[in-house]
Parts: sequence; C-alpha cells; structure tokens
Amino acid sequence: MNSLDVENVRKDFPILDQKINGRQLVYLDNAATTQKPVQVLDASRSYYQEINSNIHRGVHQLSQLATSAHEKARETIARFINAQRPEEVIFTSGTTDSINLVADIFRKSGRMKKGGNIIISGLEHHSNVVPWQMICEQLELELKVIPVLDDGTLDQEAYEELIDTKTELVAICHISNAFGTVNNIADICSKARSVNALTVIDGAQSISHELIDVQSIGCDFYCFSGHKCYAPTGVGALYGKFSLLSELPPWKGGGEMIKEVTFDKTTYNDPPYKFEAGTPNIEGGIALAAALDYVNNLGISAIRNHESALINKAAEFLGQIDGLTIYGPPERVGSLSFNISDIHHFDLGTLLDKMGFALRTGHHCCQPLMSRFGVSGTLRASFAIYNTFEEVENLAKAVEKSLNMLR
Amino acid sequence: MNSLDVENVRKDFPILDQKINGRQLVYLDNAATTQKPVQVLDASRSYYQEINSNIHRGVHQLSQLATSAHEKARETIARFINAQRPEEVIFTSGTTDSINLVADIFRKSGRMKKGGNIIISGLEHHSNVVPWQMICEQLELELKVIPVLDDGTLDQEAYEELIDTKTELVAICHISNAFGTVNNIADICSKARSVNALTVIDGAQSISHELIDVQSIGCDFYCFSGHKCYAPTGVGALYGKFSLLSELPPWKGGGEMIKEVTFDKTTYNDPPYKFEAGTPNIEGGIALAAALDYVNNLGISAIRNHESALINKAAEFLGQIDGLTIYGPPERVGSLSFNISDIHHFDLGTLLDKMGFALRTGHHCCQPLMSRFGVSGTLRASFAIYNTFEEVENLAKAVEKSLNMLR
Amino acid sequence: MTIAEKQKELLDELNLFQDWTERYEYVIGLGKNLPQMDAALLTNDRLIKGCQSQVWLDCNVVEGKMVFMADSDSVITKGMIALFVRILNEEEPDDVIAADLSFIDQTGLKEHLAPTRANALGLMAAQMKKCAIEASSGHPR
Amino acid sequence: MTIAEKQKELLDELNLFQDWTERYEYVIGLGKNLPQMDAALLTNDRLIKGCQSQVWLDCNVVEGKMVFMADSDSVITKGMIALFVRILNEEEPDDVIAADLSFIDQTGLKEHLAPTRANALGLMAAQMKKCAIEASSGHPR
Ligand SMILES: Cc1ncc(COP(=O)(O)O)c(C=O)c1O
Ligand SMILES: Cc1ncc(COP(=O)(O)O)c(C=O)c1O
Repeated sequence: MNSLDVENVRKDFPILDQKINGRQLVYLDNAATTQKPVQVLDASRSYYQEINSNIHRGVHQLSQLATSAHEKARETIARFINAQRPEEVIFTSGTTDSINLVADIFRKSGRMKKGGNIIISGLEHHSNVVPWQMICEQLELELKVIPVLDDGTLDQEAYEELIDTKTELVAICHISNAFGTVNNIADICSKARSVNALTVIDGAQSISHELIDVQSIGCDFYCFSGHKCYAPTGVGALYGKFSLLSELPPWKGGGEMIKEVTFDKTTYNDPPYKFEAGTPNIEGGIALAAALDYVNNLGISAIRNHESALINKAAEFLGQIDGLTIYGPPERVGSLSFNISDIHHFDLGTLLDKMGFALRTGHHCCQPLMSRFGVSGTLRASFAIYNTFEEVENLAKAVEKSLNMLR
Repeated sequence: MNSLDVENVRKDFPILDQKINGRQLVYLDNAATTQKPVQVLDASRSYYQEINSNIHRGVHQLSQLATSAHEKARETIARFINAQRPEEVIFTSGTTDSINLVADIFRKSGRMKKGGNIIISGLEHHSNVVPWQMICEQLELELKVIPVLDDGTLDQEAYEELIDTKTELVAICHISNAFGTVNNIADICSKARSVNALTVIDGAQSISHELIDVQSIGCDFYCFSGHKCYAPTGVGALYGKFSLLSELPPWKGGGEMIKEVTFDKTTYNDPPYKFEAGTPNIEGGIALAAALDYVNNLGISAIRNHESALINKAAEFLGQIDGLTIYGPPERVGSLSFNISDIHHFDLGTLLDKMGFALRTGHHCCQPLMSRFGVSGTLRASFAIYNTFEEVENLAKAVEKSLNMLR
Repeated sequence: MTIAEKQKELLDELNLFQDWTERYEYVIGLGKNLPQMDAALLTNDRLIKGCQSQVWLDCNVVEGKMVFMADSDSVITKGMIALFVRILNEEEPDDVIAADLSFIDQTGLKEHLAPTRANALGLMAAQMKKCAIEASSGHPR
Repeated sequence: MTIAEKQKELLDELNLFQDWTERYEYVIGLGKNLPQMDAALLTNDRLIKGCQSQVWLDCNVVEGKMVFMADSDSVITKGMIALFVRILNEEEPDDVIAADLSFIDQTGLKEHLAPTRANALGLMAAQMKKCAIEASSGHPR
C-alpha cells in the first residue's frame, strides 16, 4: 500500500510546533509556500559549511565540488520531471522568473508576428497573465482567454474555437492555485502542436502534488518554483526542449552565459548556461534537489493518496456548513477555495488566524478569476504532506465558531 | 583603534576548518564569493524554523511576521547604503540581475533614443558589459568604452572626451573585480549629471569592503550581490532613486508587482513592489540583512584597515618573486591580480590548489580587460575579513614552491 | 475629553475583556452598529482600496470640527474604523493632525490592523489626517 | 599492447610515486618533453578552447592507425595530453572509439582534469574519438 506515515513526516518540519496566539499552528497555506524539512535545511547548511564557492570557473577544489553539486542538482531535477537531458533544465529564481524568461526570449526571437495571438486561460495566476499582456502590447499580438465554466474548469470547446493558425503560443497552468482545478494539459498541448503553437505550462501548483513527465505532457516549456515544493525561496526551474533552447536568443546578459566577450562582438554559451547569467542561487539549486529527493523518498503516489483523501474530507466537512460555497470541480488537487454568504473572507480569515489556522484570503493573485465568479476573494485551504485529518476536522469546527462570532 | 579580532572572526566561519588535499584551506577567492558566518546561516535557518510563509498578501500571523522581517531587511539595506528611503531598495537575485533590470526598464521606457550612446569602461565585468551591448543593439545606440591606462586605472581625460550630450547612461564599476582598482565614481557621476546622463554603479566588489553612501556618490542606481558580502547566493539588491523608480516601467510581470489585473488593462504597484514580480527570495533578503548587520558590528573602517594591510603585505611578498607582475594601481581594494612570466596561470593555480590555496585563475569575466593587457588570464588573490597575515606569507611560499616544480 | 484621554478610555475598556474572543466580539459589534454610509456616498473618490478589504471615507468640516463617516465591506475593519471615528470625530483639524494613532497597536487587536502599507485601515488613518491638513490650511474638499 | 594494457601500465607507473608533488612533477616533465606542434599547425580549426587552457589537436590516419599530435599553452594540460597520446597513438580507429578513457580518474591527478564540460582536456578526448569515428567511417579530415 502506498501510504504516508504523516506522524513521522511531521517530525521533519520543526516549524509545525510553533504556537500562534497560544494555539498550535495549523498550516494550510501550502499553495502560497510550503514548509521545509530539516533534510533540506541541512543540505543548504552543509553546502555553506563544507563546499561553498563560486562555480564553473574555478580551478580550486571547493569550486570543483560546488560545481559538481550544482550540476548534480540539475540532473536530479531533470530526472524528476523526466526531461530528456539535464541541459533542458535552467535554474531560475522561481515560476514568475521562468515565465518571464520564456516571454522575453520570444519577444527577442522575432518568432512572434504582429497580428498573431497568444492564448491563456481565465484560471491563470497573475504571473501567467501579466508577462503575456506585456509581450502582446509590445509586439501587437492579441491575447485570447479560454473562459472558465461555472464548475471552475476550462471551456474546452471554446479553446478549440479560439486556437487558430495565428496562435503563436499557449500558456496554461497545470493546476489552478485558486480552485485546485487540474487542466488536461496533454490535450491542450497536443491541440497547440496541431497549429504549430508553442506551449508553456505553469507547474507552480503541480510540482509537489503530481507526477510530472514533461515528455508525455508534450509541452515545450514547464515552469515551477522551489518554495512551493519544500525547497527554499529564490530558486526555481524552467524546463525547455533542447532544440528550442538552442535556437532562442539569451535573456539576461552577464557572466557565465557567454562564450567570448569583446566590445565589438559577444558570442553566447550553449544551453542551459546561455540562460543563466551571473552567479546562480547555487545553494538554492542544491536544496531544491534535496527537496525533490525528499519527495521521491516518500513517493509521489503515497503523497497523492494522502492529499486527495485530505482535500475530500475537507470538502465533506466544510460542505455541511450553512451558506458555504466551495468553488471548482469535485476533483481538485492541492487547493480548496470557499466563501460563506454574507461573510467577508477577510473577517473569517482573521478569526481563524486567532485560532492558529493559517489560510489564505483574498484574490490569490487571480483577480480575473475572482471577477468571473463575482467575488473579491475567497478563503483558501491548501494542503501538503504534513497535514492531518484532525487538522481538517478542527478547521471545520473553527469555521463554525467564527461564524457564531460574525453572524 | 579600529582593529579586527581576526581569530574571533574566523570562529564564525566553520568552513575555514576544511581540509583541501589534506592541507588547511586558505580561501583567497573572496571576490568570486565570500564564506558565510554562522550568524547568517542561523538567520536563514531560524526563518524557516519559526516564521516561514509567503509575504505581503496573507492575513495569518506567519505571513505577517515574514512580511515584517522581509521589510525590516529592506530597511537595513537602505540604511547600509544610505538610501533616502527603504522604497529605493529593490530585492533582486544579484548584481547581474540588478543591472539587467535597469537595462531592460530603460529599453522599455523609450528614454533612450537611436543615435544616443552608453558609456562603460574597459574594467567592467561581463555583467556590466553584455546587458548594455544587448540594449545598444536593440535600440541602435553606440557603446563607448573608457580606456584603461597601463596602471589599471581609467583614463579620465578620455572619459571627458567620450561623454557628450548624446550620452544617455554611464555604467561603471565601483571597484574592479580583476585588479582591485577603485574608480572615482562620485566624479564620474557628477560629469554624467552635467550632460543629464543617468548613472549605474556596479558595486559587486565594494559592498563588503567600503563605506557605501549612494547619496554622496550621487548615482542613480547602485547594484550588488549578497553572496559577495557574507550572505547567501540568490539574493542581491538594486538601489534606485525614488523619482526614477516611480517613472520607469516595470520589468518582469507577475504577482505582487500589480495593483489590479483585468484582461483588458493591468495597473502596476508602486516602487519597490512594481519591480518585484513573484515570490521574492524572502529568506535570502533576511539573511542579507543579517550579513550587513554582521559587517556593521565589526565596523567597516576596521575591515578596511585589516584588508588593506593584508593586500599591501601580499603585494610586498609576491612582488619579491622573480618574474612576477602585479596588475593594477598600488592602491587596490579586495583583489590582487598577477602573472609570472612563462608560467600559465592555470598551472600555477592547479599546484596552489594542491597545497590548499583557493585562488581564482582565468579571465575573471573580464575578457576585454585581459585582451587589453595581452593575457588570457591572471591569478587573483582576493581578501576578506577572515584572512590572516600568515596566510599571505604562506601564499608567497607556496607560489615559490610551485615555481620550482614548473620551471 | 482630549484625543489622548479618549484613547486611554478606549484602551481601559478593551482591557476589561478576558481574551481575544471577547475583544473581537466587541469590535465586530461596533462594526455592525456603525451606521452604514449612504449609498450615494460610496463613490470611487471616497474609496480606499486595501489588500483585503475596502474602506470608504467621507470627511467634512462642521463649525471648525472634523466630521468623519466611514464604511467597509469587512465587519472587523468596520469595527476598527469605529474606533478611529470615536477617537477623532468632532475634533479640531490641528488636533487630528497631531494625534498619535499608534494607540491601535496597544488594543491587543490583530497587529496587521495597525497602519501598514496596502492595508485599508492604515491608508484610512493617513487619509483622515490628510483631510484634517486640508481643512487646517483652509482647503477642505 | 592493447589500450587497456597501456592504461594499466601507466597507472602502475603513477602509483610508484609517494605523493602528489612527485606525480605532478612527472606530468609536468611529460608536458615539457612532448614535442611542440609545428607553428603552422596551430590553426583555429585545430584549436579546442577550454575554460582555462587551450589545446591544439591534429589527427591523421597513417596505414590504418591513428596518429595524434597535440599541444597546449598550459604545461600541466600538455602533460595530461601526453598521457592520452601515449595511450591512443598508433591504435586502430575502432579501438580508439571503444577505449574507456575514465582511467584518467584513477591517476590521482586533479579531478578537474578528467573530462568535463568546458575543459579543454575533456573536449580533446571527445575530439580524439570523433577523429577516430571519421577515420573509421572512411571520412578522415
Ligand atoms: C564587478 C562585478 N560585477 C558583477 C558581478 C556579477 O555578480 P553576480 O554574479 O553575483 O551577479 C561580479 C561578480 O562576479 C563582479 O565582480
Ligand atoms: C499557479 C501559479 N503560478 C505562478 C505562481 C508564481 O510563483 P512564484 O511567486 O514562486 O514566482 C504561483 C504562486 O503564487 C502559482 O500558484
């Protein structure tokens, strides 16, 4: 049986013992950022205590050790998402950075032509909206948006109508951070391929919850952040197909991304280095690999089983509360969003916090989606490997108690 | 007396006890990256064990604590460089990122006109060359280069001839990472102001060695990396004058940098948030502030005294070696570059490494400067607060021993 | 009573409560009882957009004293507004300008309700002072 | 001797040395003694640019055997080249293609001299194999 020993897992996360207003912390804001296991914290500390050095250019031993640890981390990431080769993995500072990288190298590439269009969806996080808006404005492209159905899923038929031979690129999230909706990205990518459009998948919300196989998804780019998958802030990755990475121009200029610099002419390095200007987050990369190893040790399928049981239980308990609406489809991953009639999400969030429950309230960086559902925000509980059924039960009780105070 | 208790300082840096090939590590590659004191490592670990959470948008207490720790870090940085207000400090992932940010927002701003020019110098690191080459190419500007004199200083007269009313921007390093040359940046900035050109100072090599006062320097932008100043990799800062930051367009698009997003029209946040798309390196910012506090506790003037005594001693010892040439002016800060006639820097670096000495060999990301001096690279010893006179003496002996093997 | 005296009275009152539940129930009660602003006054120029909740503020000068009306979509924010209004209403512009609003930190109410960036309540406090400054310089809006 | 035998002989020889100093002195000696390539051969198409040192490699097929000549601006790199040349010279293309060059890891010489990216020596080893592949497929350059 694939099952998670949650009590043991919790021992790896010292922060879970924190008290909030005298109450035991119940951390349900994992879609914003996850907590970090000691294994990850130790990996980053040992790096600094044993081999810290700048990489790639040094003849001395620390530099060699740091370089190979960093390149080994790249291999770990490549294996985790089933990239064809490590050179398809670019270290970035996070999902937002990864998406902006892709958007800007496309701008520079001259591939996108005035009058073409880019397709995103109504579920997207601002990080997968604004970069494309900016590019569309600069290149005079049209931004098309796949509408969201009432159940929080994408309107597939509308997608098929929107996409056409002028579609240059389709950028879609794997899983919605607001509603937990899982998109059928393999299908979306295959339709994009049929019109020669490139595909960018925002995997910020999937990397810690789902088995990711970029080859079977069939996307051209896949983006994620370390901090949403048990790794530190300030590091993330961009997967890109090697042939595309070779063709496309670099993004930032600086050390490491060049082959040769003269004031007359500069030539660029090969991927992935071409896209990694300056000193990278060396420690961050290594800690990210440690986090992926940690996830692998637990096993993605055990994690899925546990988390889906948790979120279903949460839906069941919360669903019994008078006036409570849960958004999104019944099959959700990671995040569960709700509102209670006549109650402002901020008021409920404030009282829950007093009782130790860390939930997110507001628009979750998805203002267009909130508008679509006519709300200014929601309460969102989002789950990780260390959450328990007891926490979910207590959450429902705490919501009831808050309602008594607010009504 | 302003003096450093080096023995005590060394206790804060556990990595210094490492053995390299059985020998005690002598770390003289500080210009590439410094080591980190336990105070910084502890700051980052406590962050994760006590308050880790995503910032700015959360109603719950961890999010509040993380937000105020992160904003307090911004204030610490602002004070350290004497910015007028914390909002003038933007968190980036490092110097390269900071410079690219400035270059790209200028590109977008439409301030730079075809036919104008940008001035850099022959001392610059690739990170302060390539972004400007890219912008010049895209906007059809001319890139002018202040030549380097034989003593490794900039040709001030040539600068006065190069600069003209078409000069849009001057980007210069404070201290050269290759030769340790200290540029008279206040003067360079004042001349730039007289023709209304903007100024960008690359402070990567000054932040850990010099008292920085952006107001008395009179620059518009100042860039540095945390990892070169006892802080982790993956975090850095950009100082920018508030009025300019308010005027200029944003760089990356994403969460946090927006006021309101609709598919029709997006409005942007105020500085510094407008330039901080996505989840920042929260821990990194906090650790950077801890590193600056650490430096402040020791006192910049005590640090300067110690380091300048070290580098002078190194110049004295090495200068006695037959055939050895030291580059740059006699007054150098941080870095000392040399070559020995008929000996390849790589060979010498390899043997020094076997004896435990970590020096950098090669072009130091300054290929144009290397060409100027007709070499493919140099050996560079670069110093920090934990280096000792004994290390410097032993370095000279180790160089002699290596020469015996190589000659 | 001076503004400082009103603040002290308020803190004494809040200190009577045993725990956060009672304190919040009190604030929620204040929020519910603060009269709703006339719909015609809920205009964009009176709107203060916060990160999580919105506040509408209307300022007037009546016989040399400041008269504030405010509303919010969040009842806790509205309760906090009621505290501000109680402290600052009917005071002279110069006294409002000089008032030390950090008393809110001592209420034992949630820290983030204290004036900070992007917080509707913080922005509202700033806006109240701004109105007073305009009134004091003879340019009431 | 087969390539494998030559490798074993070399490792045995290196193992006679007491410490790294002797081992490096030996390699430096090899580097100094490897004949310099004719200046006319030091052309760009024979140049392999590494991160730190440069290598020139010339490949020929003489009576069905590979003949390598190489040079470097770094004497340690040149000594390491001499090891490769000693192992692979005068061998048939197919044997060169099949050779396991990881023996270099066991020499106790610096790890980074082993084939890695952007390392002239690693690139050279790859280039030697490439020459052998071309020779084997009948397209020597
Ligand atoms: C003068 C100078 N500028 C820029 C950089 C780039 O810094 P980073 O690699 O941290 O972005 C460096 C460091 O290598 C430097 O020494
Ligand atoms: C779906 C989605 N995309 C993008 C992002 C942005 O990630 P980051 O802030 O780490 O750059 C997030 C996280 O907030 C997200 O949930």
